[in-house]
Amino acid sequence: MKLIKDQKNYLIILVIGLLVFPFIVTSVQAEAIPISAPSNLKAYDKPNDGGRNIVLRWDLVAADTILESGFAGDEIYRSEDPNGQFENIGFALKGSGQYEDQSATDGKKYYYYVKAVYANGFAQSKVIGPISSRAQWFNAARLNVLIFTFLICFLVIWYIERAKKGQKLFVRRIAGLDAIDDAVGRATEMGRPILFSFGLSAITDVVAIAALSILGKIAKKSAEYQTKLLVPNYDPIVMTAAQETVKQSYIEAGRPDLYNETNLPFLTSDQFGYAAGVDGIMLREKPGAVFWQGYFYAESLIMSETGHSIGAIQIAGTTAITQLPFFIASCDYTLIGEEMFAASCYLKPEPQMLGSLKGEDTSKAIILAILIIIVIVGTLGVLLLKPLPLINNTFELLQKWFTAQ
Amino acid sequence: MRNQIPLIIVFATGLIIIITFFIPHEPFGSLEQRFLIWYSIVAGFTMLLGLDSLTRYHLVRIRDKMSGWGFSIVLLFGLFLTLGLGFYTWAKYQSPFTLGSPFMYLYTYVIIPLQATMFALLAFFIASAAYRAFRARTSEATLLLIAAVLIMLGRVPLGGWLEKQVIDLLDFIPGVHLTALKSLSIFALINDWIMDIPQTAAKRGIYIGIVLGGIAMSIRIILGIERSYTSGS
Amino acid sequence: MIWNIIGTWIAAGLTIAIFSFLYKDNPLYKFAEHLYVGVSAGFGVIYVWAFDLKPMLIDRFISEHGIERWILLIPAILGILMFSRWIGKFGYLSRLPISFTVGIGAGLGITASVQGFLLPQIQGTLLPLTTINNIILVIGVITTILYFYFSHEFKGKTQYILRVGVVFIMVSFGASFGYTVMARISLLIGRVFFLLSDWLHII
Amino acid sequence: MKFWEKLGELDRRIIFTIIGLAVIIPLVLKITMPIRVSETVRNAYHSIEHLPAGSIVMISIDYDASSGPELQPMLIAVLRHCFKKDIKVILLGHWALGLPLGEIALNRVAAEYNKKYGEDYVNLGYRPGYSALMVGIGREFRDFFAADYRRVPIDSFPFMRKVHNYDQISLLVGLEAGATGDAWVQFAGARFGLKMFLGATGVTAPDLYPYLQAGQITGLIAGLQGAAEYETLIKEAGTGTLGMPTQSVVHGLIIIFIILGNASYFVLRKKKK
Repeated sequence: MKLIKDQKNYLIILVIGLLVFPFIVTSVQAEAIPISAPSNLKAYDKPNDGGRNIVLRWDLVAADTILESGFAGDEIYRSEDPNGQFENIGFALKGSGQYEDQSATDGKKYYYYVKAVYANGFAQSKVIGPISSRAQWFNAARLNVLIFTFLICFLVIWYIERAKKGQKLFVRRIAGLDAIDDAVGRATEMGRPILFSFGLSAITDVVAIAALSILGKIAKKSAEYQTKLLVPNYDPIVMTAAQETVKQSYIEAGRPDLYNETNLPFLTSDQFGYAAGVDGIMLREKPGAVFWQGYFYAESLIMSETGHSIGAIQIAGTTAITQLPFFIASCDYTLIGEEMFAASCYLKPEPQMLGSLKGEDTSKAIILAILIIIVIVGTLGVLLLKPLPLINNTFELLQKWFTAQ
Repeated sequence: MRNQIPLIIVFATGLIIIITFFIPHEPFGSLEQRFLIWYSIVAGFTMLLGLDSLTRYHLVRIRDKMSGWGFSIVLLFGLFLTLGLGFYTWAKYQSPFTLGSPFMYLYTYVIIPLQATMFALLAFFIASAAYRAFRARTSEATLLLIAAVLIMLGRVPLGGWLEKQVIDLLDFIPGVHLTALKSLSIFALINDWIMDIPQTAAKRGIYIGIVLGGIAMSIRIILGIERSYTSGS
Repeated sequence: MIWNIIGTWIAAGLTIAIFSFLYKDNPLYKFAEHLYVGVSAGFGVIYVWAFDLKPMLIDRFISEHGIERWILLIPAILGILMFSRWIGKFGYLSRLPISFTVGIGAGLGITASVQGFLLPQIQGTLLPLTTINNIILVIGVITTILYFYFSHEFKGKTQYILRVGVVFIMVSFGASFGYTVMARISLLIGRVFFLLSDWLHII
Repeated sequence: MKFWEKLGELDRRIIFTIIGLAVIIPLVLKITMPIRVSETVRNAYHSIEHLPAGSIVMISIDYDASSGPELQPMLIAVLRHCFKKDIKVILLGHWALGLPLGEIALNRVAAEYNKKYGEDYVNLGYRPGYSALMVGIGREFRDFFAADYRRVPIDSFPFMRKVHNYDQISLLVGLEAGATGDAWVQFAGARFGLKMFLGATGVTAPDLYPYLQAGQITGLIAGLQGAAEYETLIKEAGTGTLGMPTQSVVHGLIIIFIILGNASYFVLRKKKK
């Protein structure tokens, strides 16, 4: 009997204990973190903006840096009169320590304070002010962007003007150009036709223009060797341009009689349908040389596989980065990206393209010079950190200058 | 005049967008925002234009009974079915995009399978090209294929599995204890290194070139030297 | 419920129709492909209408007042001018909205490329050459840029620079190759998973 | 030598059949494989893991069904992670045909965690012209998204009332199948300092590594394997984890194909000489 009574008492104590325990724990926890006000509050006009913004920054209170401390965040209060009524304008999440007031009126004077919100109380900072927002005429943080933009624009325009005036500008010969000649020659030797495809290029793709001048060269060679040239098309406008180019080349080669428009047909304007169509032509005509020049998507894989299986020499060229790996793996020679533009400038220098190419090249030279110089400074800076900390400081300064914002 | 006005518009809008990037002060700051909103609206009309030329193209095919004109009917049927269900759902459910509506039914059971399967075809084509066309004919292609194989091994659990098999096999040889190597995951480390260092370096170099090309192109457009965007109209 | 089952069968049928291209180009595939083009075009129109023209133009025109309201007519007119290309004599007017969008695109592109790509990428390459990885990274970037530098003939010993550049480019293309293969297989897994689980309930 | 010639002429339909079987069999057998988590995914995971409850994460659906199998598992994993941590989610998208995929995933995951529309998450929808939009909402969301996906004004949702621009967004998660990822970095990241990590298809991911090294993005989830790694980190196995054994088998097969194909090529070339 006594035992049962004891057990009952024991149970009551246990239940009460369990109920009270959380309160003890939480009160101990709350006591462990003192309620303090945010300190070191600073307010300033947000730089480099169109006005209406004031930035507030303060040091986090101790409870803010502890997880699960029951600290909620900070409330922001604003007034136009330091002694008047302050209005709650916003809330900063735990751990942020800053707030951007985006509702200020330019020129108006404001006063602020920040109130830390604890689980069991508040503490507010000192009032600061007056502070007002204003708009800036130049975004000084973007000076570096301005310098680079101006430099590149200037170089491109300058070289285009020079090229327009007919000045000779050097472009190196791309190895792929020899490969083109060889391929045309090989097809002729084997007595097989040549196939050329623009892929899915539209006339608005710059790469289509470059491909056209490469087609011009191939057409001229094929006219000289009297080898049949097939150009199946995906885009009707590109087709018209291709027909013009080929006709012109045949005239230049003195063989306008060989030109036959049915060799440059329109196939279809759907991706895999085009691939299947080109595959069919390749299996029927068995071309000895195949040129993939222009913009390609996933169909490149299907077409170049068939080209390989019929034993043709394949030469690809595209700016489509995602397709380049597959072309390199399945073709005999591939013009990679800008190499196509260089090749086309080498073959047929058009002022715009040539000037742009030179402008880009000079920009690259400048970027390379910057890279090399600063990397050397940086390396020296780390190596000579002890005796000459100045070098490392210079490096860090230079590096920081490139921060874009 | 007719040819001048578009060039003036391109020049003015392009230049204003560049200037507002550097000048936050009014009126430039809000002018940029205004232009961007307009751009969004005009871009919407551009998409409708695509619909217009698509229907015209296929109507002509049907009218002239060109080869495959039956498929043009299929295409137009799909188009008008979608439009019909779309506006019907919109009227009935307040928004065409309510899950469980007829319009979303079409999305789930027609668009998703068609779109996803189109690109799933490529897995087969890659496999067949791997067997029949990807050849190490030049030193460049060899390097490319080796890197590709290392990535294909290291990026998925295959590399780790292969390592484990090799180590287990070698463990039978007395005196050789390689169990410590098991946790190394060599293929995965090779994969990470290739991606982080040489791959990143080359992509950066390539893209610096591409970005410069893009800037040059934009300059030519703004200055009216490059006009190919007006062709086709 | 019955509708979902029918839907799954339609989806499975279309999936198989597309896969039939693997055997050869056939009418079933062509049917699915044309259906896809039509349906997705229709979908695009509903999208543009529901997410763009209605909320950004029409709703706003109703809710705005004063000058703000009439200013909205500018993009509306520009947009409508797009369709003038079909009216022979006024076809040239469609160039005006195109010019506007092209101008904005070009303007945004220039500063974004410099601020968002060139500067941070140059900054990311400014590394002290104190670790092997830093050295490889810097050499890789420099030689790759030089590979695409066409204003100088690389003869004699300097042509090795191009050789080094090509090594980096090929390794990076190899990586892209591997990742692309991975991506395509994932898509196939997704489709096969659909067929096996949603349709056939095998897994 | 006949063997090599025969091997070289193998019909592609045989190869197609082999690949088909290589995908089906491991899926049916439900093989599992351990997933190793890479640093880039771990960094992405930590960008969310370290956010306090109540922060806002914006997720951009920049893909459609054609890359859904790769990116949808990522979306589901990231949503689970956010909802687990009581983080609020804003969804939007730049690919017209992809947005319903976002809505489907949201509905599914929100139900798992008892999250309510308008209180814990919103879906803003789509506007055409992504670069203009990315710059524009950096100034004011309402100029472009006055209302959400279902045309409800965004000011009717309590947590959206204080969201005006990127300053109120703690993190952007872009799920990318194309060039929109670059645009997020160049327009939102560089201009407005918006912190972000990207999830990308295998095709796009390698091109995003330069951003990773330069610190322009905090992490990168690449392809289905990346999704599997994220699933491993949040301890919720999904289709990513499920697909990896199959992926491994097919990778192995393709590697064998490349080796066999090249072997026959070199043998035949030697013979010719």
